[in-house]
This record gives sequence, structure tokens and C-alpha cells, in this order.
Amino acid sequence: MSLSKTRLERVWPLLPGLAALLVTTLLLLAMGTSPVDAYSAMWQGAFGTSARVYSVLAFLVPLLLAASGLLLTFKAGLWNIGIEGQIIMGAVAASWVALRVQLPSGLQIPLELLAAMAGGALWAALAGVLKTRGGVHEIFGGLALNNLAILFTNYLIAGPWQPPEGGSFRGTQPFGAHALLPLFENSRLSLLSLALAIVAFAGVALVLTNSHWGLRLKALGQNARSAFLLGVSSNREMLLAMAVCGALAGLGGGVRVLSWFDSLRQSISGGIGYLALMVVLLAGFRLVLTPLVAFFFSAVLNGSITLQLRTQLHSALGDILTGVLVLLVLLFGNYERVRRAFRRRRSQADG
Amino acid sequence: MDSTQLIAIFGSILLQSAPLIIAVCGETISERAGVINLSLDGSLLLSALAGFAAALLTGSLLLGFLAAAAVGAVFALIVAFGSLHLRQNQVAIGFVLAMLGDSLSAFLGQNYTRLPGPSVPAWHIPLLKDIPVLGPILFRQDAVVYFALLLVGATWWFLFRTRAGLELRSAGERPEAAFTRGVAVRKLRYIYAVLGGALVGIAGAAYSLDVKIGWAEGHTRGMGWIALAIVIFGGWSPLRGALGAVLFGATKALATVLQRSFPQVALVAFNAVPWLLMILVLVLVSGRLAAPLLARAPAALRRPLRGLLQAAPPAALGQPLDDN
Amino acid sequence: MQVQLNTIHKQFGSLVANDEISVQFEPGRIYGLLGENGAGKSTLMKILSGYQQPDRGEIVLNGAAQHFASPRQALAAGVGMLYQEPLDVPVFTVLENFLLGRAHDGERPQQSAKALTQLAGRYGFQVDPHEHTRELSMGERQQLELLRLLAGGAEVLILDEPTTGISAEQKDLLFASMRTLAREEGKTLILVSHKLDEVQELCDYAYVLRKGRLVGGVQLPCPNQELVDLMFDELAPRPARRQPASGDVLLHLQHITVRTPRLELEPVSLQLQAGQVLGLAGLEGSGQELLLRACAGLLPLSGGSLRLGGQPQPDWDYPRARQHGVAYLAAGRLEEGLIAGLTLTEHMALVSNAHGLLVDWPQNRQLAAQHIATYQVVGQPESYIENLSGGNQQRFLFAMLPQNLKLILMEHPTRGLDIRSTDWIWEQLDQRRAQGTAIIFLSADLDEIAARSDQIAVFSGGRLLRSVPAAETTADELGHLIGGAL
Amino acid sequence: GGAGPSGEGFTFGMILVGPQNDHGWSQAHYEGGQYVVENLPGAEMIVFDLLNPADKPEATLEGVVDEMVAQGATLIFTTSDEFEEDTTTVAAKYPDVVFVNVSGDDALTGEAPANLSNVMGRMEEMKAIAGCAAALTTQTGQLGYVGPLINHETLRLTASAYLGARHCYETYRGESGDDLQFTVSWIGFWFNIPGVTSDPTEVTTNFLDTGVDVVLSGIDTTEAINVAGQRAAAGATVWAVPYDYLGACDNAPAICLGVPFFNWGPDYLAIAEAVVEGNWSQSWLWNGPNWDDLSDLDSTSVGWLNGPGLSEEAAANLADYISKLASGEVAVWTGPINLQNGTPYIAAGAVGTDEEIWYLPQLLEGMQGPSQ
Ligand SMILES: Nc1ncnc2c1ncn2[C@@H]1O[C@H](COP(=O)(O)OP(=O)(O)OP(=O)(O)O)[C@@H](O)[C@H]1O
Ligand SMILES: Nc1ncnc2c1ncn2[C@@H]1O[C@H](COP(=O)(O)OP(=O)(O)OP(=O)(O)O)[C@@H](O)[C@H]1O
Ligand SMILES: [Mg+2]
Ligand SMILES: [Mg+2]
Repeated sequence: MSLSKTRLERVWPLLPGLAALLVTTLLLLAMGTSPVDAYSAMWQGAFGTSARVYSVLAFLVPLLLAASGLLLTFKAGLWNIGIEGQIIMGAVAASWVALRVQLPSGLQIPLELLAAMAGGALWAALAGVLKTRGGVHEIFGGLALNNLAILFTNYLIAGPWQPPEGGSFRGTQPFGAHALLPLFENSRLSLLSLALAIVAFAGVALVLTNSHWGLRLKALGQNARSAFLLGVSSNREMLLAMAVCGALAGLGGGVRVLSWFDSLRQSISGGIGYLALMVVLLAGFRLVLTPLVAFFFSAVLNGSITLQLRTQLHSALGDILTGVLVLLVLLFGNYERVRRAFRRRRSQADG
Repeated sequence: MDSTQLIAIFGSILLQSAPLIIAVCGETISERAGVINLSLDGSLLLSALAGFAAALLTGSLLLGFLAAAAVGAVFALIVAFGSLHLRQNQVAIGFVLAMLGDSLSAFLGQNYTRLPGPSVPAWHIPLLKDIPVLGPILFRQDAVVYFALLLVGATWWFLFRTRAGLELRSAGERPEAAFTRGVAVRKLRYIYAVLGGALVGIAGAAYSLDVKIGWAEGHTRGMGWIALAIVIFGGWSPLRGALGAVLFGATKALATVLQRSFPQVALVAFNAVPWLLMILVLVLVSGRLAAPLLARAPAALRRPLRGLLQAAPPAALGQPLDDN
Repeated sequence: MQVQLNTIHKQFGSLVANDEISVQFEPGRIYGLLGENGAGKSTLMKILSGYQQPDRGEIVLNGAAQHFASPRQALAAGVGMLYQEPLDVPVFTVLENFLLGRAHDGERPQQSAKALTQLAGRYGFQVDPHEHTRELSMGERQQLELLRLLAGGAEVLILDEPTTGISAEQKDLLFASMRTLAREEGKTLILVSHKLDEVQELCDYAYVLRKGRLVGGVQLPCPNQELVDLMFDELAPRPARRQPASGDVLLHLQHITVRTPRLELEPVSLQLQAGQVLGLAGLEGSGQELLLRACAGLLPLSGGSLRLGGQPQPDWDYPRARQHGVAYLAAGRLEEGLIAGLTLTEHMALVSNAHGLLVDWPQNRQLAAQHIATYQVVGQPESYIENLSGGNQQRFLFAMLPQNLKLILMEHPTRGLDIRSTDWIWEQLDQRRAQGTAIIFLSADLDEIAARSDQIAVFSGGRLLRSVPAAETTADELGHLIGGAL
Repeated sequence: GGAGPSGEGFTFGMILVGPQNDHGWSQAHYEGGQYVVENLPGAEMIVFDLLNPADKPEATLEGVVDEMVAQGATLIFTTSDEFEEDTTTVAAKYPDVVFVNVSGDDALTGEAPANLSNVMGRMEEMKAIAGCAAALTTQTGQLGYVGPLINHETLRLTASAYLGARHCYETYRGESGDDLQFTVSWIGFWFNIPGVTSDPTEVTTNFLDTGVDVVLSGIDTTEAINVAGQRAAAGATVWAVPYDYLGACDNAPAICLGVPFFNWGPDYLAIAEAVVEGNWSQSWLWNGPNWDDLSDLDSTSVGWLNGPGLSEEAAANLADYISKLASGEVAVWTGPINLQNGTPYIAAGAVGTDEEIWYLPQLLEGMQGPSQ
């Protein structure tokens, strides 16, 4: 094996991206749409005006918060699919404060954000306890809790929190202005939340690279049994990782109700949690890539709104593009493994 | 509620459980061979669409089921290829495919939304259908239900009573041992993952062509995850898995009945039942609870209880092959 | 069947595991294959049995060159291998394991069961076809594997360290059957072992490998020293064992019982003094593991009481045990103890200081380097632990043990290690012992138990059969005891 | 309207909460938009469907409107009460664009800026006709109603169906209204959301298993008629009445008794023409049917179309009922009407006012199923 990389090896990481582009281009052609028009519509939709850019950033905030949290749980070897529910419960908790507490903005908003974090943390801890004490794999516990969180929101907005004119099932009545995050230039972007997301990500990065806790999580994720024997209290660290991830996700949910919307709505998250999982998978759990990928996802999704309006194509196209991309990167992103797989195939008689 | 109504309800429960039973059998086969196909939710959706669209376009139900099976098989093939050849994490691939199947079905299904289309005709089996109680429940159904029931028996028999089944299980339990005995582990894992995936595909078509006829975005969303949980509840046995699927269907039917009997209880409470049930059941069969429970049970009860409660996954489930 | 291996070459990356090895095995004879850890014995045998393919070289059976793509092909050609850890499927029944991979030609399971019991009878083995394999002892599982290979038509039988973890009776039975196979049935037998005495007792001829090369063949029996000289460059003389310190009672177990779904440990009472070494003997699954893990706090006591240094410990668990200066080293190093994916430095940081918020990487790196030097670990602070050899992993595990421990609990502390590493480890333990650390260990190697313990507890079927001072017993006697004979 | 104005250069936006082909609520609006395109030559429609947080968490009404305005839309329909508030906000942002929110009441209450109208169809009587058709057909005397979620609108529509059913059961079949069983099962939303709502397929199945032989759908989608059609094909004697989309009977024509539907085209066209001609003014429209021809798609805002499953005799009786409703001889909401908990609501002989009907607080006495 030579030390210098071959040319193929160097361009390899770009190939899945190109392949994903090819797949979507073929889909576009099959639907009779000009790919150039489609991609330029997407670009316009994401970056065409400053308002679009703010929208991309506003959508990025909860996504980045959730993805940052997931970096922690993945490090600990946990598949926190319940993140969707944690976002929702963060939104619910923030809404509770927004609806029930009357304080000056300077106190109200921090209280709402803290409540959001507590709500998400609690819901995550529940999935954690189900795993550590109940032996329920976090994928299934999390999934069930996601649906329960959605049902709980529906119950609230159709029941106790319905607006005075009656439950329309759309959401609660709008929160007072003092309870909402200040918005940047008439957009849905709250600079405060963007700053919080960046701080959260930086904090996670510090934890993972330089802290004892991060090291313990890594140990836990690599080999829970050994970590336990080396003195890592596996249950406690797992719960803690879940709770911190849930807190960040919950904060994202809080930001959703306090800036993107102005009230608690049904499906307040709408899959942002699942999207965050895809972000982290595409980033390959790498710190530096995570915010970039999150930004890319946010841009693609926002772009696909314009795509749909200009070409009248189904906007699931954006999801497909990202999905195919993640799949291809997962499958073929690692040059070494691909090379070995195909070499082995040639040399091995056994199927 | 009189007895004919009860019988009718049981018949409907069986019909509504049929796709779950088929999917659970498929996934059980795959996992027994060592491959977790986590893509079930997306795979069910896309195959439901494929089955409906193919049957609608060709007018042939059989082609519908075949198309669906092909879609399920392709999904499973991707999982198998990713893990067996490229040595990537099965769970990650499966999860992404679950998401992708969802959005692909939404995109490709736009022009099929809620179109009237073909459905599997009822087929009452002569003589058997007249058996009191059992006749109406078991034999006044359609081909999908009969297929599901036969599949459960056939899967069980294949897994536990044939040499091929023995080899299948050895690939999921101890691939190194299987390899030394000449079992082509990798090949078997491919075959059974794909076979299991094809069955999942058939389950998808069973929804769109029989149990919930037609197509709409998110038509079967959630059922894939439920099926995966039932495989665990079923302790990787098709019999217990089928029982789990029927119990699940029964609980949902009960919730529908109860909703009407207790109008004062919030609707969400009933819609929460399946998810609460999922958690409860998984806690119950998990080692954490089952083991101490068993240790405390009277000796006479211990064996049957263990059969019902304890479920160890195939030992090499989800692990890549260690080929030198 | 005559076996010839011609210039077999096998490389893993840059590491040459087998370097142009040529050997010959004749029918009707029993061969020993010797060498230190990593000498390449298993690799050579895996190549012969079709588990791995050589980079170069050929296998010749009775004059015909062969190519094996899989163990199945090798067995079809007459070569079967018995691995140290039996390669069977524990959840299967005995019969299912026997059937798996067996050519059947429409044979019904009942017929196969009959064939199995008949074959077993021929070698004095007793098998119940319908029992679950996981309920069997290590020796019985080995017998089953042997029968499977014979039924598959093996003419050449390779046994890789087959005598760890089986009772003296089973060992005698195994050796007797090996002799029958060679002398009466004309089969070719190859025994891979670290135990020179066994090789001397059983084999006619020994090949010795060192660092991937064949360094010689010796007609047996011969003086042990001759073999040792071939195997190692030089070997430090075995240090004399220090006398047991008679300290205060450190650990006091009163009627403790432990319950697991599979096995219950009947009440055990024991006392252990500071500096004392207690060896636990018993077949795998006889209860000694339960006792050891209960002492470590890894299994809850279902009855009885545990005192440490005179203090009763009602809520004994692993974190508490660690706090009280109890260390536990499990058998599977990379499964339970070390963490693949972490570097040596990261391991140091993990155990050194969990209090501060941020890790001081330079300091931990230095610490790792220190330990590497002190414990003679072949590796760098940046090495990933899984890339170290087994012996070096074991050394690093010892390096991570805190100072001033009260009690060290070990499972198979030297399993799979060669004589040199084994001696080194016991030397380390001896030093700890001199400082008052008590040791409890279990081992499948009865020689090790007899040689290293002060006191020996023998277990059978979940019961403490007998506790004797080491001076009053021998490995041989232990071998008979663990089989259940009082 | 071939004689109408030209739509050359006119672009309007159509924002839908569900998929544009749901065979229900959203498709009805979409087709209303297409009706405009067909009748206003040259007009262009930009559609954005599935605007809801579950399907498109990244999209907002404002963002979609921004883009539509950028593409030149001068009229935008926001076709759900979910969009009510956001429509008010964007209407203020784009005072030169006309907004029409469906089913809201901001134009009535005065909360809306001057460029915002509301439209809704008067569906109550059509629901009563649907109930009547069911009552005329049932053999078991048991009707099942698959309801969406509980709010004022759905309560009054469900109750209207019941009142129509009861009236016809007594008047044309000579039975006692108390013998008619009318059971409501709410699924929790306008359409099935797996895992969140009850599954309408299962709800319908359960109805048919427990003696109901006519199911009425109050939800946007077609599960009820699908299941009934499947049962009928297997030999059962059952019927269904779908809801709100004209073509819904197609899913199982043989057992479809008819469909009460929204027909947005004429109203949308009138609004579009007014915008093109520059004489549009704010209004709150709650338009009823064209009683002369309930299925004249060029004139009626809501309607009823007999299905092939309706027997001749039942059709005749139904026609009689319709004519009496048209003439005002019979009113659906004629007292005595008691609430489900027994509280008198509308006195004997009195006819419910619009307000009483609009704000019905619970189901009626004689109906089974939750009111809260
Ligand atoms: N990796 C592991 N392998 C085996 N057993 C484990 C492992 N992790 C935890 N356990 C078991 O789970 C139990 C609790 O573990 P742990 O000490 O990590 O939790 P904890 O949070 O400290 O619990 P508590 O708060 O109840 O003390 C321990 O008794 C231990 O035996
Ligand atoms: N699959 C593998 N990949 C990489 N290196 C390997 C592999 N198998 C063996 N080796 C290396 O090859 C060398 C020879 O290993 P082998 O197992 O043959 O030694 P051995 O003589 O059997 O040792 P032991 O006495 O410890 O069993 C060792 O250094 C080992 O680490
Ligand atoms: Mg070896
Ligand atoms: Mg989407």
C-alpha cells in the first residue's frame, strides 16, 4: 500500500454527492422538468433574497441544536430516535410558561427557554430510564415517546389550551409579544436563538474533544461493559447524555414556538428530529461537518419550497435528494471499505 | 353486543393483523439470519404504493403483489449489501432507508392518491366457513389472510424443523461456527434478508390492496416500527410474533369500541394505547424485568413463563461478518 | 493420511505470521506444535484446515496438492480442526450442532441421532442428542466437536489448546481417544499447546515455531529445556515465590449465595487474609465465576453477608467495591476491561482523573508513556489498544490498576499467554501481594492454580466442594476434584 | 362564463393544507382553482399543497406568499382555517394583493385588513340530505358517522346529518325517530395521521361489524366508502355516504348513496373576475346551494349528488325532502331540539338561528358518541 493517495481516493468523498445529484436529476427529467431550472429555483429559494437567507438560518437553529445533542448520544452509543419527541416536549414546556406566566420579557424569555430545556431533558430521560431500567431499546422507547408527545400536544391544543374561540386544532392562541423572541428584520430568525445554537454546538464540541465526560461517553459508546468495569457509571452517563441531548432538542422546540411560530401548533417539530439524525449520519459523526451539513439541509429544504412553486413539483424531492445523499455516503463514503469489499468479492469463492 | 358481532369483530381483527403478521414473519426470518432490516417503515410505504400502482396499471393483483415484493426485496438488498459487503452499520442504513422510503413514496405516489383501484376479493372456503365460530373468523376471509396464516406455520416449520432452517439460524447465532461447517453465511444472509424484505413488501401490498385499500401519503406510516417491536415481543419466533400482531390488532379494536363506550375519556387516550402498549410489552419481555420476575416465579411456572417472556435475540444479530 | 505443508507463507499487513514454513505429518502419529504467543501456530493450522488461505505455498495430502477455500472443503478432503473455544452454536441442541453442515442424503434426524450416539460410544463419550449445547461443559462440547469431525470423515485432526477448562477425567478421556485415533485408526493428529508436559506425555514429535519461522523439530520425549530453548531467545529463570504474608482478615464471606437464571451458588463461607492468594478451581460454570463476580459487586448476593476489613458491606456493588480498593480483571480483555477504539492515552485519562472538567492531554500522554516504560508494553501512547498483542494488552491492564489495592479479583489472568508473559504477570502480582494486596483468581489451568495459590477452593455444580491449603494438594488431585469426585 | 373578462396576465395562488389530490377538501379547492383557469382564459394558477407543519416544517405561509407574489400573483386563496391568522398578517404585508381565506371569519369580525375576504360553503342542509339518504336506506336502523375532530363546525354538520336522518326516518319510513341509532366516532383530525389519529378504516370496519349498515363520512378522505365497498363486494349489505369531494362516489359507486360536496369554482371565479376587472371588494361569503339544481357545477357553492347506490324509492323520497327544504316548508333545525346532555336547545316549533347553529356546543339528544 503506497502512502500517497491515488487520484481516485482523493476525489472519492465527492462521488456520493455527485451520484445523489445524478439520481435527482434523473427523477427531474423523468417528471419532465428542466434540472437547470429546478436547481436554480432551489438556489434562489435558499439564497435568492436576504429574507430567504434568514429563513434558512431560522430553520437551522433547531436543527443544529438537535444535531449537537445527537453528537453526544451517538458518542455514547445511543440511537436517540426519540429526539423528535424531545423537541416537541421542549416546545410544550416553553408554551406552558408562555401561556401561564406573566413576567417582563427579560425574565419571561429565559424562563421559557429553561422550561424548554427541562421539558426536552425530561422526555429524553424517560427514554433513558426505559432503556437503563426497563431494558427497552432506545429506538423503540423513543419512537413510542415521539408519538405520545404528538398526541399530548394535540390533547393540549384541542383541550385545556384551546383558544377561547374554540379548538380549531391548529394551535393555541398566539402568545403575548413579551413572551416571544425578538425577531431579526421581520424574519422568523431570532439572533438570540442562533447565538444559543452556536454556543451549544461549541459546548458539545468542547465536551467531546476535551472533557472527561466526553471521554467517558466515548468509552461507553465503544464498549459499555469495559467502560463500566473501568468505573464509568454506565446508567448515569447514558441518562446524562440523553438528558443533555434532550435539553438541546427541547431548546430547539422552544425556539420553534417562540420565534418560528408564535403559539404551540400540532406537529410542532414536523420531523426536524429525524432530519437532525440524518444530518449527523451524513456528517459521519464528525464535529466540523455537522453544522455545515445542517446548514446544507436547511438550505435544500427551504429551496424546495421555491422549487415546488416554480415547477409545481412535489416538495418531497428535497427530502429525496438528502435521503439519497445520506444513503450513498453511508454506503460508499469510505473509500477503504469499498475498495476492500470489491477486492474481496473478486478473490473470494464463498458468496 | 351479541355473539355474531363479536365474531365479526374477531374476523376483522384477523384481517387487519394480516399485513403485520406477514411483515413480522419476514423480519423474523431476516433477523434470525443475522440481518436487522430497520427500513421496514419506509419499505412498507413504498411497497404499498408499488403494489397499488402496479395492480392499478396492469389490472392484475398478482403483479401488484410481485411489484411490492420486489420493492421490499430491493430495500433489504441494500441493507444486506451495505452491511455484508461494505461493513457499514445496519441500523444506520436501515434508518436512512426508512426515511427515504417515506419521501420516495410521497413523491412517486402523487398521482395515485386515493384513486379507486382493485382490491383482493373475499374468498370464503367451502365447508370450513360453516364451522361455528371459527368458520366465520378464519375461513370467511381472503387470500391475504390465508397466506398470512400459512406463512406463520411455514416459517416456523422452516426455521425449526428443516436443515435449511438450521443453517439459517446458525448464520444468525454463530456465523464463525456456521462458516467452519460449510454454511455460506454471507450468501444465506443475503438470501434470507432479501426473502424477508420481499415478505415485507407483500405486507405493504396487503395494506394497499386489501386491508386499507388505495394509496395516500403516509398510508402505513408507523406500522413498520410496530412490526419491528413485535418481532422482539415475538422472541424471534413467527408463532409468538403472529400472536403479538393479533394482540396488537385486538387492542386497537378494543380501543375503538371503548372510545364509543366512554365518550368522556379524551380521544388521545385511546390513540395513545398502541404506543403505551409497545413500551409496556417491551419492558415486559426485556431481560431487566423478565429475569427477576422469572427468578421469583414458582418453579412449576418458570418454564412456561420463560417461554412466554424471555427472548434472546440471535447472538450475532446486526454484527458484521468477521472474514479474515 | 500424510500431510505436507510446503513453503507456506502468510502475511497480515506487514506482519509475517508464517514465513515459508515447510513441515510434514505422518499418519498414525501425534505431533505437538509449540511456540510463544504470536509465533504463528494457529495461523498455520487455520491454513491447513481451510479457515484461511496462504499467500503462497501448498498443502499436499497423500501426495496430492490441495486448495481449500473453506473449512468445509478441508474436512471433505479429510482435515478437521478443533478450536480452543469450541466453534459450535450454544443455543442449538447437541443433535442440531451435529447436523449443521453434515452431508445428509436424506438421512432423518432420528437416524443422525443414532449415528451420533453410536460414534460417541466408540470413544467412550456420553452424549444426549437433545440437550442444549450451552448446558454442556467445555469438555463435552469439545467431544461433540471431535465426533462431528470424525463423522465428517476427518483423517487429520488438529487440536488447538484443547485442555484448558476441562477436568482431569475429561482430559484423560480425550488423550485416550487421541491415542486410539492415531494408533488404532491410523489418523494423523496435531496438538497445539503451551503445556510442555502434556506435549511430552502425548506426542511423538514436536515442531517449534518462533516469530513465524519453523525453528526445529524434536523427537519426544526430550528434556523440557530443549523445547524451551527452541521456543524463546532467552528466558529469565522463574523467580522464587515469596512466602505468604500472614496479615489480618481482609475478606470475610459468610454463607453467601448467588442466584442467576442458569446456576445457583450454594452458601459459601470463606476468609481471606491480606497478602493471601486464593485460587478458585472448577469446571467452567461450576460456581466459581459467580463467587468472584459477587465479590466484585457485579452480581448481587441473594443471601449471606460480606465483610471487608471487618466492615459489613450490606449494599455491595461494583462502584463501591472500586472505592474500597477492590479491582476486577475479567477474562476477555477487549470485551471486559479495555476499550477498542481508545488509545492508551485515552485509557489513562479515563481512569486517572475523572474529577476535573477538562482533560489534561499532555499530562495523560506522559503518564501513558511512563506506564508503557515501566510495564514493558510494546506500543505507543497513541496506539489504539486493539492493535496491541494479547500479552501487551494484559500488561497494560495491569498498568492501569491503581496502587495500594486491597483485593484483586481475576478471571484467567494468563489465559492464552506464553510462559514468559505468564511469569511476568505473576511477578507483578507477587510484588502487590508483598504490599498486602490479597488476590482471588480463577483459572482453567490447574497447574497455575496449584503453583500460584496459597489456598485453593474447589467448586463443582454450584457448590464449594472443598477449600484446601495449596501445599496439601496437586494439580492432578485438583483435576479429579473438579470433576465432582470427593 | 365564456363572455367574461380575459385572464391574460392574471396569476393567482392556491395554498392547500393537504395534498391537491386527496379526493377530499384540498382537491375540491384545487379543482375550484382549475375552474377559474378554464373560465378565465389566460389565467395562471400557482399551487402549493401540503402546507402544514407536519409535512413541511420548513415552510410558512408567509414564505409561500412571498414567492407567489414574486411570481406575480395578485390573488391568493388560503384554503383552511389553519391559515386564518397568518393570512391576516400577510394581507397586511401585501395590501395590493387580494387574499381569500376559506372558512375564517376575520372579514366578518372586522379583524381583517381591507384586502382580505372569507368564503365558506353552507353545508348544513347538504349534510341533512346525506343523513336523510342514509335513513331512507338503512335496514338495521343503525347509522355510523366517521367524524374528524370536535369543533363547532363539525358538531353542527354532524348534528345536521342526524336531524336529516331522523326527519326522514320518521316522515318517509314511518318509524319512530327514537329507534334510529346514530353513532359518531371521532378520529381526531380531518384525515388519518397514522399513529396520531384513529384509523378511519378501523373505525368504519368496527361500525360495520357492530350492526351499522350505512356509514357517513365527515372526514376529508375516502376510507369509509372504501371499506363499505369492500364489504359489499364480499356480500354484505352496506352503504356509504362520503363527503366534500364531488368525485368521492367513484371509489365504490354501487354502494354510494350520494355525496354532499363543496363546489368552489363559481365563487372563486366570481372573485377572480372581480379582481381582474378591478371591482373587487371585501366580503364574508357563506354561500348556500343553488336549490334549483343541487348539482349544477356552474352555479352551486355546495351541493348534493345522488349516488348509484340509492334505490328509486329512496331517491323519490329524498327528492321530496330536498324540494321541501328548498321551498322552506321544512327546516333542518326545527325544534324541539335538545342537547346530548338533555338540555333544551331549540324550543318546539322554533327554528334555530344561524348563530345557534354555528355555535352548537355539543351533539344532540339521540346521538351517541363524545361531544368533548
Ligand atoms: N456495562 C454493564 N455491564 C454489566 N452490568 C452493568 C453494566 N452497566 C451497568 N451494569 C449493572 O447495572 C447496575 C447499575 O449500573 P450503574 O452503576 O452504571 O448505574 P448507576 O446510575 O450508578 O445506578 P444507581 O444510581 O442505582 O447506583 C450495576 O449494578 C451493574 O451491575
Ligand atoms: N486476522 C489477523 N489479522 C492480523 N493479524 C493477525 C491475524 N491473525 C493473527 N494475526 C497475527 O499473526 C501473528 C501470529 O498469530 P497466531 O494466532 O498464529 O499465533 P499463535 O502462535 O497461535 O499464538 P498464541 O500462542 O497466542 O495462540 C500474531 O502476531 C497475530 O497477532
Ligand atoms: Mg493460537
Ligand atoms: Mg417534508
